[in-house]
Amino acid sequence: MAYVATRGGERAIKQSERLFRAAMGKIDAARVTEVKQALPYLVDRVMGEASLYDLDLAALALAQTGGELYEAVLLLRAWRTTQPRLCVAEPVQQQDLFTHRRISAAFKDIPGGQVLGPTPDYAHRILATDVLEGTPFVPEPVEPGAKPSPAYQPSVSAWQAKNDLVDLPKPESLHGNDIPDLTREPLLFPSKRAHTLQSLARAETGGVLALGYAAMRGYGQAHPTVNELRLAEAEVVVKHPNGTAFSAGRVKISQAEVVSKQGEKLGLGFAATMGWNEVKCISAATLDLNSKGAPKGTPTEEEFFLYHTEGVESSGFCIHFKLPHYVTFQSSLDAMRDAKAKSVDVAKEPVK
Amino acid sequence: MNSHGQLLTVLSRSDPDRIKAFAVFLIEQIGEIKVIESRTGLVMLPMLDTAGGTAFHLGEVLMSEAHIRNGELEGYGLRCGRDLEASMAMALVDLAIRRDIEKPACIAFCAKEATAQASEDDSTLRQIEATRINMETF
Amino acid sequence: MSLKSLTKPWQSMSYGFLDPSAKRELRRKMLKSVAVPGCQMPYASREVPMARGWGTGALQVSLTLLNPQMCVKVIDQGADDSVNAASIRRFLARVSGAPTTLDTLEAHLIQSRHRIPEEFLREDQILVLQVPNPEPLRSVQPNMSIARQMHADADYGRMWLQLYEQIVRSGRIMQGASYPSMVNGRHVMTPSPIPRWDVPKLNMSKHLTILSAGREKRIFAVPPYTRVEPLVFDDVPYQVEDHGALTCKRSGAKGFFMNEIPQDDGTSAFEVSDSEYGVKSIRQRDGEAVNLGGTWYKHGEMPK
Amino acid sequence: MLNTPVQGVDEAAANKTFEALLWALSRPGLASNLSAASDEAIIDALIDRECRVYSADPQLMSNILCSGATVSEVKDADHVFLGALRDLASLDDISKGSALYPNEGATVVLRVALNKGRKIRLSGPGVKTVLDIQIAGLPDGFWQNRAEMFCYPAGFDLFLRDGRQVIGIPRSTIVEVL
Amino acid sequence: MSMVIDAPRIVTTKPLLVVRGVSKTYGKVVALHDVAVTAYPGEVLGIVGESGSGKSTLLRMMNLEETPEFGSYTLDLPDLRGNLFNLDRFARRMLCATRIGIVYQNPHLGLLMTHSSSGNVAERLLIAGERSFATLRAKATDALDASEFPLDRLDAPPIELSGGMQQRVQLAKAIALEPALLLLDEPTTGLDVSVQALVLDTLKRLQQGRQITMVVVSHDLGVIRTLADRVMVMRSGRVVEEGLVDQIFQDPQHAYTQQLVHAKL
Amino acid sequence: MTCVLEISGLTKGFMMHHLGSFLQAFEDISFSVEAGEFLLLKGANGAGKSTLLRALYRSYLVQSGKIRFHSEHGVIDLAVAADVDIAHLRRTEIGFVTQFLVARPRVSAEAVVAEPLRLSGVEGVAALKQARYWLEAFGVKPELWKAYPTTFSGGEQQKVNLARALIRPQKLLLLDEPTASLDANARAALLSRLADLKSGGTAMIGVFHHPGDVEKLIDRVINLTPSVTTAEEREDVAV
Repeated sequence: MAYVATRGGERAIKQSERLFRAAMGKIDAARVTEVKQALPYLVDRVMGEASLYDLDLAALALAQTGGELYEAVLLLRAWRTTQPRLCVAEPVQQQDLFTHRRISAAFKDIPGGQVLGPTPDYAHRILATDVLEGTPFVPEPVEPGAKPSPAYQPSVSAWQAKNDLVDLPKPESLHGNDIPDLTREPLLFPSKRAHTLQSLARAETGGVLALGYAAMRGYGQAHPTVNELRLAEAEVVVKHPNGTAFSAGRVKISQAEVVSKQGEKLGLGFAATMGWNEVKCISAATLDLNSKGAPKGTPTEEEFFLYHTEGVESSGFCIHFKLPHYVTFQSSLDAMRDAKAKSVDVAKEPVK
Repeated sequence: MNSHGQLLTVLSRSDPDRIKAFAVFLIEQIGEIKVIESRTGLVMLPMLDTAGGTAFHLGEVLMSEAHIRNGELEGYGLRCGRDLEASMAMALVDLAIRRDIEKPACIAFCAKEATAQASEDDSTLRQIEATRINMETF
Repeated sequence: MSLKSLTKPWQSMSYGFLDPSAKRELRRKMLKSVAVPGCQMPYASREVPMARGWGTGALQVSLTLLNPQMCVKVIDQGADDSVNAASIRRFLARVSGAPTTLDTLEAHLIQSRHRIPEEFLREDQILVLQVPNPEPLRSVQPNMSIARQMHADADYGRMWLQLYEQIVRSGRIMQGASYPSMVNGRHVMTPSPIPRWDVPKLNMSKHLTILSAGREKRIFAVPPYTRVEPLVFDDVPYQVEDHGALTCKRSGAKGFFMNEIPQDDGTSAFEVSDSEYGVKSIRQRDGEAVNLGGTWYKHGEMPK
Repeated sequence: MLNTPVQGVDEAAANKTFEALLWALSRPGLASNLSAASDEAIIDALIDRECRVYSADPQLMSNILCSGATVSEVKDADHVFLGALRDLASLDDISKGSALYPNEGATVVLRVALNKGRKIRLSGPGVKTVLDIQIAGLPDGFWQNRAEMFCYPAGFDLFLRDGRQVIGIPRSTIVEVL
Repeated sequence: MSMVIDAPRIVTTKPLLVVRGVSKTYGKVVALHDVAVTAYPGEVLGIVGESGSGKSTLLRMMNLEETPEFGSYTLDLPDLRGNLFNLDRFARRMLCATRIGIVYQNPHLGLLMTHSSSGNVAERLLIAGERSFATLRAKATDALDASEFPLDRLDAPPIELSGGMQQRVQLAKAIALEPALLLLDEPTTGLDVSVQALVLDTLKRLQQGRQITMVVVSHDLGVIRTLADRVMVMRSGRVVEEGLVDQIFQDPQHAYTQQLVHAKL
Repeated sequence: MTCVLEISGLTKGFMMHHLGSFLQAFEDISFSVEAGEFLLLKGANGAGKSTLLRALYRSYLVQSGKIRFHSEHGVIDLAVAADVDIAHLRRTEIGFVTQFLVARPRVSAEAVVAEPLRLSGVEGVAALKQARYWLEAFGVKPELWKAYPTTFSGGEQQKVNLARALIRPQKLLLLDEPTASLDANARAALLSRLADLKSGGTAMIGVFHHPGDVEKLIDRVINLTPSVTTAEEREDVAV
C-alpha cells in the first residue's frame, strides 16, 4: 500500500498511556488499601469533588492516576455515569450529625461546648525527619474521656435565632426527587440556591479557596466569622420497599456556617461537602455569605465563582487547548490574509 | 431496638463477614427466592442548609442493593459500598424475620451486632470527649 | 443455593458505558432538538471518561446511538488518525463492540470535531459534531439567561451588528470557523467550529446532524432537508476559505479544504484536510480500485 | 483494563425503538419500524424516573409505573399517551412549552391507521419539498386545531403509531389538509 | 380657579400619542397615578418635575420598557391598533426599533460604547430587517449627518467620543428609521453648558426639519423652554398642571409650578 | 365691517401661592375689534395693558370672561380653547410682536425670519426670499443675513425680531411696545408694514409707551385704568 501514515496517532496514544502508567507500576488491592489508610483526607477530597462517596473507588482512582487529582476526580465522576440512581435519601439535618469536631469562633463557649476532634491546627508543623533516618513515627494514643461526648449537638444558629440575632428561614419540606439536581439540569443564573450549594459541595478545593480568600482579603463585602464548623458523620436514611425508614450507613461530611453583621441582624453563609474538608467549607461558606448583591465579574458573584470552581470542567477546558486546532486556525488565517489584502487594495485607491 | 427501622439500621451497618455467615444458614429454610434486584447504584444524599433553609444535594453514595421475594413477602438490603453479597445477606435476614423463620436467632444476631456498634460509638465518643475545651477558666 | 448464586455478578459498567437512564434522557433531548431545528436544548450532560472540552457531548450522543451493528467513524480536524480521534474511536468500539471504519462511505455514525467530510453524506448516516461553545450569541451577550431570551425573541440584531462591525473594521467578515447560521429561518446556531467551507454542506443535506456540547450541557440538531443559511448581507456574499484552487501535494486532490503545512524554505505546501479522502485519492492515483464518493464541492466550487 | 459489555435484549430493543423514533421525527411523514408493535416499546426507550407521564390507556400504566416515572395530569406531562384519539378537547391541555422554553413542549403518542383516510400534505424541516400522506383515526379538525394551538417554537411533537410502524410529526412540520 | 379648557375644535387631526389612566406602584411607592398624556403629530411635549416625580418612568413606559398596572397607550400609526401595553415582546421590540426613538441621559444606556458609531446607528436598521450593507452604511451616515455628527469619526466607538458627540450618536440612532415618536430623557443633562446649547439646537432643527413628534423629559426648565410647545408638570407621580409652554412659564397656576418656575430665576 | 374679536367680561388676577396673596390685574373688560381696525390700549402703569395682550394670546389664563375670536374655522373662545388650537392659531392667524428677539444659536437671521412662514407651510426657498425682503425693509444689512443674530447688537436684533413677527399677514396682531428704542428708519419701516397689514384687514391691538409713534394708525383707544386704582403696582410675572 502506498500510503500508511495514518496509524501513527493510534500507536502514539497507546504508548503514551503506557509511559504514564510505567511510572506507577503495578496497582493491586494492597496499594488501594494503603492509599485509603495513609491518605484519608486526600480520599475525602476526591470523594467530595467527585460527588461520589466510596472509599475504595476513590482510593483506586488516586492509585490509578498517581495522585493527579483532576484526573482522579474525573475518573470517579465518569464512573458515576455508569451507575443507576437507586433513590434519594432523606435530607441530612445539622442536629442529627454524629459529630466528631465542632467549634465556633463567634462565642467563647456555646451550648453543647466546643470539641476540637481530630485536627492538626495546634500541632507544630515540624517534619518528622527521623522517619527517614529509620525511626518510625508512631502517634501517641488518645486518652479517652471519662464519659462519651454527646453524639448530637444543638445548632448555634438556632440559639441565635431564638435571641433574634439571625432570621432563619423556615426549612423547605421538599420531597427528595423535587430537590433541584445540578448533575441532571444545567446551571442557570440567577442560580437556584440548591444549585449553588450543590455546586460548591462538589467544587474544586483550590479554586474555592482562591476565590474565598479573595473575598476574605477584601474583594468581598463581608468579613466572615466562623459561626459553627463541624466534621461529622451523617446517616443515609432511605426507605424499605414497605415504607420503613432506616439508615443504610454513615458517611463523613463537613459543614461550615459563617456570619457577619448585616444591618441589625447577622447574615449567614453556609457550605457543606462529603468527606472532611474544612478549608473548602469555610471558603465556600464565605462565598455564599458574600454573594448577595455582588457586582458582576467579581470573585464573590455567584456566576463567577460557580463557573470557575468546577474542577472537571475547567481542567478539561484547559487541557483541551492541547488538541489540534489547525482547521479553525486555518479558517481564521484565511480571513486575516484576505482582510490584509483588502486593506492594501484600499490603500492603492486614489483619494476622492 | 425491635422496630423494623432499627433492625434494618443495625443490619446495614453490621459486620459483612458475620452477616454473610449468618445469612447462609437461612437460605435453605426460606426456600424459593426470587431475586428482584441485585446491583450497585447511587443514593443521592441531600442536606438541609441552615442559612437558607434549602435542601440541596451533597453528592451520591455508592451502595449495594438486594431486593428479594418469597411468595408475597419481600426482603430488602441496602448497604454502603459495593459488597453485593453483604446486602443480599441483609435482605435474607429481613425476609427471614418477616416470614418468622429463625426469628429468635435473627433477633439475637441483631442484638449482638447492635451492642458491638454501640460500643464502637462509645469508644469514638470518648476519644472525641478528650478533645473538649474546658472553658471554665475562672 | 448460596449467597453467591443469589447475587448477580458485579457489572461495573453498562453497555455503551452510559447507564440506561442517562441514555433515555439523551434520547428525549435528541428528539426535542430534532423537533426544533437549531434550537439549543438543555440536557443533563453526564461525566464520561474524557475531559470536558474533548468531545464529551458528542461522545454521549454516539454512546446512546451505538449498537453492535453500527459502523462508526471518528474525525478530529478532518483526520481519522489524529490522536483524539483515535482515542475516541477506540473507546467507542471498546464499550459498544461497534465496528469502526475510516471510510466516510462505510460509516453509519460519524463523530467529528470541526469538519464535515468532503464526500456526500447519505440519508442513512448521522453526523455528530463536537461543540465547545453552543451559544452563537456568547460574544455579543455573555449572560446566558439574556441570550436565551434573545433566541426566544428571535432577536439577532446584535449578531448582525457584529458582522457589520467586522466589515467596517477589516473590510470583510472576519468570522473564521463557527460561522453563525440561521436554521429553518428561526434559530441562529453555531455550526460548531467547522470552517466556513463546511457550513453550506449543512443546508438541505440528506443526513441528520446532531450537535452536542458536553461542558455547556446543550444539544441541538439540523434534520435532513433543513435550511441552514449563514448570516450574510445581501450585498456582501458569503465567503468560504480561499482553498478552491489549491492542490494537495500528497494526493493531488484539488478543490477541497486544505491544511497549510509551513515549509523549511519559508513557503507553504497544502494537503487535503479530509485525511481519508486524501488516502483514497492516493490509492486511486496508484491504480487501486477505490470507491471515491461524490463530493459537495466540484472543482472547488459549491454548486447552487 | 476493560472488557466490552454485552448489549442485553432490553437494551437492544430500546436502542432499535429510539433509532426508529429519531429517524421518523427527522423525516416527517415517512414510517419506520419500532422494536415491537406497542406503546410499551416507546415507554421502555424514553421514559424513566425523571419523566412525568399521562396515559389515557390504562394498559400502559404498569409499564409507566415500572419505569419510575411520575404519573401526572395532562398539563404537567412531558410524555402523553392518548391511544386512539376520540376528541380534540384532550389536546388543549398538553404542554406546548414557550418560545423561551421550547424544550417543555410534550411528546405525544397516538394510535392511527396509516395509508388510508384523510390526505395531508407535509412540508418543513425533514421534508425535501412536500410530502402527501394519508392518516385515518384522527378526529375531524385535528390538523387545523394543531396549527391554531402552536406558536412555533412552542408546540408538541407527535408520534403516530400503526402497529410496529410509526411516523413523526414534529412541531416544525407544516401540515395542510388536502 | 381658572376655567376648564375645551377639547380641540380647530385641529381635527388625531393625536399621535394617547396615554390614559396610567398607574404604577413599586411596593408602597406610587410612581405614577392616573396619568394621561396626549401629543399631536409634530408637537413637542415637555415633561418637567423634580427627580422622583415619575417623569422618567412615564417616558420608559412610552418606550415600552415598563408596563403599568393600569392604563392604556395608543399610537395613531398604520397597522397599529389597541393598547400597546398589551403587545407581545416581539411586537414591542419591532415597534420600538422602527417607530420610536429614544435618547437617554446616560449614553451607556443607549449605546454600545465599544462598537463603531455607525454600527450603533445601523443596529436599529438591522433589527428592522435591513440586510444590505451598502444601505446600512448610507442610512447610518445620513442619520449621523443629520445629527450634525462629524463624518470623519463615523466608525469611532462612542467610548472615544465626548459627551456631546455621544448624544449625537444616540440621536442619530433614534432618528435612523424616521421614527414617528422621539423620546428624550434629560438629553443634555451632564453636558457642558456650551455643548448643551449645541445639542439642543440640533434637536430643534431636526424636529422642525422632520416634524417629529417629541416627548422630552427634563428637570432643566431651559431645555423644556427651548424645545417644547406644550408642558406637563409632574409631582409625586401625578400631573399637577399642563399648558402651552409660555403660559406655564409666565402664568403658572399651581403652587408647585410657581415654585419650580421661581426657583429657576 | 367684519368682527375679528369680541371680548366680554374678561377678568384676570394672579394667585401667588408663595405669598398666599391674590392680585387683581383687570376686571370685567368688554370690547370688540373689527378687521383692519387698530386699537390702542391706554392706562396707568399696572392697569393691565400687557397682561391683557398676553391673556388674548393665551400666555395668561383668565379667571372669567370670553375672548371670541372669529377664525377661519369659525368663532372660538381663546380663553378656553384647547392648547393645540391656540398653537395652530398662533401659527396661522394671530401674531404677537414684542421688542425682544428670542434668538437661537447657529440659526441665521434670514432663517429666523423665515421660520414663521415655514411653520405655516410656505416652502423653504420662497420663505427665504420673503425673509430677505423684510430684513432689507427693516434695514438689516445684507452681509448680516446669513450671520447669527445671537451676535447682533440690541437694535439689530430688534429689527430681525420685527421682520420675523410681521413677515406673515395675520388676522389679529398683538403689539407689545414694538417701537421702544427703535431707530428712525426702522420705525418708519415698521409703520409702513403695519399700515399695509391694516389695509389688508389685519386687526391690531397695541400697547405703546409713545403712542405718538403710531398716531396715524390708531382707530380707537381703550382706557384700562380702573375707577379705583390698585394699591400696588405690579410688574408682570417675567421669566
